[in-house]
Amino acid sequence: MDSILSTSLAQLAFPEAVPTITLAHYLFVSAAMFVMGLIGFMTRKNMIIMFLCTELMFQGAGLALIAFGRHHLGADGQTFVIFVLCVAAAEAAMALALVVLLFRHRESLSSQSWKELNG
Amino acid sequence: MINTTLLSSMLALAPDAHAGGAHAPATSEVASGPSWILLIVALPMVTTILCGIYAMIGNKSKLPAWTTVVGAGIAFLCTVAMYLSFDGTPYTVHAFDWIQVHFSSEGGDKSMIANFSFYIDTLTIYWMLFVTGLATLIALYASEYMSHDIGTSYCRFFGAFGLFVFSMACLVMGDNLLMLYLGWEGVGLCSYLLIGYFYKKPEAVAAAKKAFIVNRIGDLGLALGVYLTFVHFGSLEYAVLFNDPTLLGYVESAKVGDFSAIPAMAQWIPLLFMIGAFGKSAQFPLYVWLPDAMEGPTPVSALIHAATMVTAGVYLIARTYPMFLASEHALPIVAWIGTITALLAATIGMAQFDIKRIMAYSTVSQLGYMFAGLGVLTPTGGAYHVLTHAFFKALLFLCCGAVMHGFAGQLDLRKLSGLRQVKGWGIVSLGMFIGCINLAGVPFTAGYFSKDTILAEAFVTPGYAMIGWILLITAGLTAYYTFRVFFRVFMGPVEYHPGDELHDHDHDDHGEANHHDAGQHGDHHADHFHPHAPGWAINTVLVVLTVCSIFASGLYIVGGNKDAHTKHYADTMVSASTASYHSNYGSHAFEYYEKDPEHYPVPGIGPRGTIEQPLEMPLVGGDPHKMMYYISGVIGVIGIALAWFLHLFGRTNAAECKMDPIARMFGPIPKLAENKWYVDEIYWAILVTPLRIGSHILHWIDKLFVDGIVNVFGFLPRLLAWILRPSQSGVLQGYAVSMAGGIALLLLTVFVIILQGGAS
Amino acid sequence: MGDLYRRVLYLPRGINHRPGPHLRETTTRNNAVDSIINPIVLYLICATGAIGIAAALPRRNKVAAITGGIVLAAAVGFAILILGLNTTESGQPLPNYFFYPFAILGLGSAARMITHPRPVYSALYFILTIIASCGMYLLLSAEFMAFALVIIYAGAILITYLFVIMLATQAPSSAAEEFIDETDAVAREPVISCGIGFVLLAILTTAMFRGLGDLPAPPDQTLAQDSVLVNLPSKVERVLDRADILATGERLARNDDGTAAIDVATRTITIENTDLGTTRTIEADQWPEQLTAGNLDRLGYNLMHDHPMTIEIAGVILLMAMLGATVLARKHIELEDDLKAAQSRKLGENMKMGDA
Amino acid sequence: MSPIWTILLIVIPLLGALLVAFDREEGAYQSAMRTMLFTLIPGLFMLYQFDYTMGSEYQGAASINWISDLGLKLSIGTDAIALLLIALTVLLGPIVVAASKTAITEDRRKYYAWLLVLQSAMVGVFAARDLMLFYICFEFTLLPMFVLIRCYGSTNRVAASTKFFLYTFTGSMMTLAGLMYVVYFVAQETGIWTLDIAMITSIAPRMPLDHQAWVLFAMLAGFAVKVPLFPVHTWLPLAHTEAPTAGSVILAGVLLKLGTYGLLRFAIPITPAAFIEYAPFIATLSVIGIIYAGLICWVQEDIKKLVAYSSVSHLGFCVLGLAALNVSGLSGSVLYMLSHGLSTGGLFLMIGFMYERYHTRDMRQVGGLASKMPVWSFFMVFFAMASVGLPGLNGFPSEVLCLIAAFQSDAAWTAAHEAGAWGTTLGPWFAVFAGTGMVIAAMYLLYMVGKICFGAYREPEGHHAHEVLPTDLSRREIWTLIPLAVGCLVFGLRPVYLLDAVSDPINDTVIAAYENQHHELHIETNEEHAMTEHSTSEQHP
Repeated sequence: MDSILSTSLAQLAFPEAVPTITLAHYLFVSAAMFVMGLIGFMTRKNMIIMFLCTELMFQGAGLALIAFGRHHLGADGQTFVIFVLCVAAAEAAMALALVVLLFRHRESLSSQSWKELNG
Repeated sequence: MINTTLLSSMLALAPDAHAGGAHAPATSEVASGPSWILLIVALPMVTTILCGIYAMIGNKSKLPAWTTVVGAGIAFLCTVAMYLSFDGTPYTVHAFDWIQVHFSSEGGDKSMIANFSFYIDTLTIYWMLFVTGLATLIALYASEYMSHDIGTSYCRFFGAFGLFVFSMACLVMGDNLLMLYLGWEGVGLCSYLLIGYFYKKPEAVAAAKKAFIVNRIGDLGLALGVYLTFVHFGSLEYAVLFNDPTLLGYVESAKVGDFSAIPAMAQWIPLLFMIGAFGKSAQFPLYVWLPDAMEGPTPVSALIHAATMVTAGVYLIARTYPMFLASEHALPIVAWIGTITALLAATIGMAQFDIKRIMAYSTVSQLGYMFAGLGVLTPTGGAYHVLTHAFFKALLFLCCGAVMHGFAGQLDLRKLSGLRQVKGWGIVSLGMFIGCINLAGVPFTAGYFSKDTILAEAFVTPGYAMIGWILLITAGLTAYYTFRVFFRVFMGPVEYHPGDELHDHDHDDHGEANHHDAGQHGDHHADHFHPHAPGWAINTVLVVLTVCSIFASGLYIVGGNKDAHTKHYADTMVSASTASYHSNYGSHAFEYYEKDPEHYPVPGIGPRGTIEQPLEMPLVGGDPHKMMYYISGVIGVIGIALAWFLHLFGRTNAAECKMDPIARMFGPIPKLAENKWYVDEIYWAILVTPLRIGSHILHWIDKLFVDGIVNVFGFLPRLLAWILRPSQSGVLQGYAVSMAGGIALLLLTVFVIILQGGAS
Repeated sequence: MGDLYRRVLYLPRGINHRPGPHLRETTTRNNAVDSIINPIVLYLICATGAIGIAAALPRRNKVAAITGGIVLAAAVGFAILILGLNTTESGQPLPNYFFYPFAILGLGSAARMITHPRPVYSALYFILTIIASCGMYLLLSAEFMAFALVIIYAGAILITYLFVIMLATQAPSSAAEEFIDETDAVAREPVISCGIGFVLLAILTTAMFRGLGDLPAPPDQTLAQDSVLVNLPSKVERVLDRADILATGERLARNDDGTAAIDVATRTITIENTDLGTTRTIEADQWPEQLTAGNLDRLGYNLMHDHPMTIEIAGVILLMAMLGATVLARKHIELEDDLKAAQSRKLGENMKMGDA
Repeated sequence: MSPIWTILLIVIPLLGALLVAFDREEGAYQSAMRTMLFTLIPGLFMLYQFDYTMGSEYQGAASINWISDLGLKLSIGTDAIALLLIALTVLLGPIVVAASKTAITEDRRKYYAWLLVLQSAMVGVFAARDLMLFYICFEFTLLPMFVLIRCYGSTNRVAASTKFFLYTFTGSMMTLAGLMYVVYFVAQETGIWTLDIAMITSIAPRMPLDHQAWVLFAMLAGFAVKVPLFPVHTWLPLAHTEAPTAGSVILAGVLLKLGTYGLLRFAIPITPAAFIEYAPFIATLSVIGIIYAGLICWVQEDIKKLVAYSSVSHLGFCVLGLAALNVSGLSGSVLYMLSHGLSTGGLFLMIGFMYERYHTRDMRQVGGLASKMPVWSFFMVFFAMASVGLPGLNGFPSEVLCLIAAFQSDAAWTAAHEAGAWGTTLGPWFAVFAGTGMVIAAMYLLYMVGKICFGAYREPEGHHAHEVLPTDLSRREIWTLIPLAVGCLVFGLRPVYLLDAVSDPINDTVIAAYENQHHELHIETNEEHAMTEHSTSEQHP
């Protein structure tokens, strides 16, 4: 049972795999990245940076996918990261177009200036 | 013929249980009498309706007065016919069903019956005689007295007058306690309408309201008593009630003196009736309305507040006397309250200057005497005093009325003097004189005899000697203040000043009493002001009443019935009815016992005494009755002499007299007495203002709390909405934060549960 | 009451979606997790990290931002220390020198990206994060993805971001300089967001750590990789050619379903001679060195074999994005007059500034 | 008696309402008056036709199937009590229309239409023989009243109408809940869903005591608000002061009686054991109400609010009679419902006539009207005396019966006097305190009469004579008052007519209440408990 945890996820080929980095490490990092993206999205007022933080979240997710791919030695993880990339790109395009549009209206990038839809 | 019939009725009815009388069971049907008796009640109602119609068609003549006089007159004649044709056995006359509830409970068919029917027995006749008699006379008197207000007010007056006679008839002749209560409230209403006759005067309206409300408090006591009697004895009709074996059993055990057998509820009934009686007959706690009732026209004061209505309380106690006997504390309280009222009213009467107010307080005082009479176990004495008092007090009031009528509303005895010498006022002075000697209790007058019986009985019944002495003192005071009025107003130098038009009716049609000089204090003879001498109607009524007062004393001598052991007319009439009580303390108790041992209770045994108690309470060494003749006579004469010396001897003008320096010598007491011992103010402070403040507080509570809570419930939804509104702020990141927060919270709870679940 | 929660929340017994009452077992596995990092310490790290970021987020007084950064650095360092200590306990030396730098670089620059008041620097830090994660991809032997990420992500997407930032945050005049900084100087509700972030992080990490135990055991490392060769006959032939194993006229034998006739387990290959119709097998010892399925092979095979549909959808997404972007950007915005005036004035100044 | 009359009574006002609504504005009053008189005819005919010997059977009964499988059918029919209350409603109808001829000037059609709808709703309530029709009409009376107060009231009519509507509505919601539980229980017991009152009242008493208590309180919530019992009465003064004259007369005359009628028709038969158990509680509420409202009347300046609080105090007597739950109590309260309708209806008419002339209800501004308006003052004194409960007028017999009932329902009395007799355990003290209500009534009514009728003449400044109406009462106004005055006098002198008419249904209600109460307690004795438990469990499917 314990062997699963300790099997290392080092790279197969050169350089020589370092046995002790387990799946958990990568998951922690990806979770941390995801959460930082979330915090960034919630706290930063500049719209572009907000979208940038969503990109960071994508990044976190991608890392987790790759880690699991590596753990199961399947290539699915990586294909998904490709799709993540593709979606991120699409999202970036759309988002930035929108930001430009909004910027033209209000002369500022702050998300605070758009609050007509309130009760 | 009368005596024999009375005797047979006496035996048949006398509630001597020990005689094992063959009384019919509790639901005995009393014979039903001739239906023309209903005329006595119907006629006054007819006159009221006629007066209503006159008012509608706008009658401007004295017609309403004549209809009322005729109606009352016929009613009086019917009463006399009823009296003459009365054969001793009480009977009922049924008009129509009124309130009947039949509840078929498991315990057989029970029902509450209160019909419009009339119960005629000697007590009813005795009472109705002087009620209808006086009503006719006073209606005649009022026809002239109220002549200033010809028109709708005139009709309104006589309409209310007729309604009053109708209610009094219902009260006295009603065959059940609810009819009595109907009459009771009816007379209360009529006194409200008549006191408030001059409705433009705010004092009159206030006095009327006060009279009705104080009466209403008394009525509450009576009503609760009536309901309790029904609930306790199962019926309200006299015929059934006073032959109820349970009640007779109570009376018997009361006579022997053990009150433990009588349940508390039965003992409560007379106490409640007493409250009603005090309210209506203006006794100590509830007498405050009578003096204010003088705001009404004088005929009203004479009829209602002197002769008839105020005696309703005495009638109630007399009618339900067995119940009073059955209660341990009822009669002593009645006696003591009567005495206190007599003394209190006498003291206030001495210090008043308005002659009508003095007469009002003297009525309260004399009523105190009657209640004392009832209290000291002599219903006959009380009833006889009611009769005599009705005549001479009505006479006194009417004389005062005549004075007021003639002198444009002047009633202050400091502004009137020597009316005897004024032309046209001879009859009024004579009437006043006769009334005063009766009231003062000068020997051999009717008042003297009736007051004497009460005083004697007070000394005969053990434990009431103190009452006797107080009543004696009050007799003296009565004599003093009566003749104080007489000597100040009718004797002495002739001097008079017109009143300030107490009548609100304008005087322009009467040339002779002109206004402009009213304020002036004219010289000895205000030559341009001629007193308006009373007309023929007033004089005839005064003459008739004087004659009656004089011959009323005759009733003390004549009318006795040897076999029925009744000494005089009143005795026969009262003791033949439910109100009889053969005092086995009375001076005659022993005689009766010797003559007819199995018929009369063993003397000496009574509610408050034992065999050892000596029969005769020696008063100053002799039989109380005989001694009382002399003592009360002497007291009366002393009172008169004192009044003569202080108020007539050497008096030069109307205003001052010898009494004034002496009054100052007494210090504050006369001032206090003049202000009626501030009883009104005390009532107002203790009862009315706190109740009013209480009501304001209740209203405030009702508005704030009870209503407030409801409004709060109404407000809650809006409050909730107000709280939740800011959450929709429109800022994108706000929503992001709340979403993430929601997820975090959700995960946290799920995680804790799993953890907890896992750990447990 | 417990089961009511459970029923209401429709939660399976354990997070790992394994039906059946495994409650007892999870507790045992729980302490297995501790071997990597003690949960309390983990929470502590996350907490200090959260506080650090909260302080470091753009705010008025710079000093607080700096101290925030320091705290953050301390937290990351502390994490590394713990991870390192744990592993040293189990006897191996501090392993894999490459994972930690990448991790630290990645997280640090991600943190710095969030906390930096100026948007341009945030974007640049983000590029640094991308590079760090590519490093990690390499460690996870996803070489293609690493480079794809650098090229597409850092190269294309972030450049567009920078482009837009540059466009939007031009300071029309020096006076407006501060104004632009202003909008982004102060973070919005830092404390609440970081609190939420911390809670999420703590839960995600603990949940993941607890869940790890239930993962199916990874197949044998070597075998799993090469098994894909069976499906890539043309590649095998090319390698054999290059390794001069195939004589003339010989080619790789195909099974009847078209797959390569090799057996990875026993490392034997069957070759058939088309002219002579004879077949011969090559033993394990002759298995050429280069005949292994690299990352690219497996990725390509997987992409084409397992996810044909997804590729189509990805294509459609990208098309739509392109269409959307053009439509949005092209539409001429009827600005109110005064806005239009301000816009033209600003362009004018830029022109001047540019020229000067 | 054929059911056509009852149907006519409900349908004619509705048709009339339609007619009036689409008639021309001027003719509104005439057509409304014609419809009201038309409804009077079947009413009087039913009174004449009704066979009083079997007063407690439903006569003029009919039922229409609505949703048969749910057991919903609208069935109508009246017994003696309901008939008398219908007669009162039908009598008040024309009076109210006549009284509002000059009071309402603009958009009369809407006013009279809603008045007619209210009339038919009220008759519907009394004539309903099943819960559904009862509840529909009970709720439907709210709407017209709401409109009347809302559009034709005086100053702050909006607040008053909303509070009136919501207050009563929430109360009746709870009643609906209670009744539905009872229907459910009956369905459990007998397996058939029915809303027929007779069926329900025969089975409902089997409910155990605590269920009955809950149902009773639910019903109390709805009916107590309508009766205005003490704590929930605050809507009445507000509604009355703001309602137009006609609205006030109908509200006081009939709508308040819905509450007491509900208690009599539903609370006592359906939950007898609980009613007997909580009768002292209800009685205390009513006695507090009597004294509390009485004292508040005494300090009011606004006459209408004074009379409104006085009806709270008077209806306290009525509920006290119900709480005593013996024959005299119930007959007293039925008599009270009828007499209160007449006397307080009269009082509100008087206030309305005065308001039309002086446009103020403040006692301080107007007074001494006897000199200017003698006929008005005569009627005012007459109706004041009727509501004070002067013997000879209609207030007295009902008050006597209610107070005697309170005395009679004393355990000591029942034990001493009637072996099997029953009574809730009120004591003599309830009657004594309620009795003080008579004194307080005298105080505040005479205070009002003294201020308004007698004393020096006062009028609000800027008062000018009414263009149309004479200073004293016009012929039309007198004709609206005469039937009420005659009614007061006749019921005062001859209450026997009413008492005999209602004696049958009341005896049946009282006996049924105690039979069921004993029956229910009988079950409770433990050795049978097992047996009944066993038997009831079989019945459940």
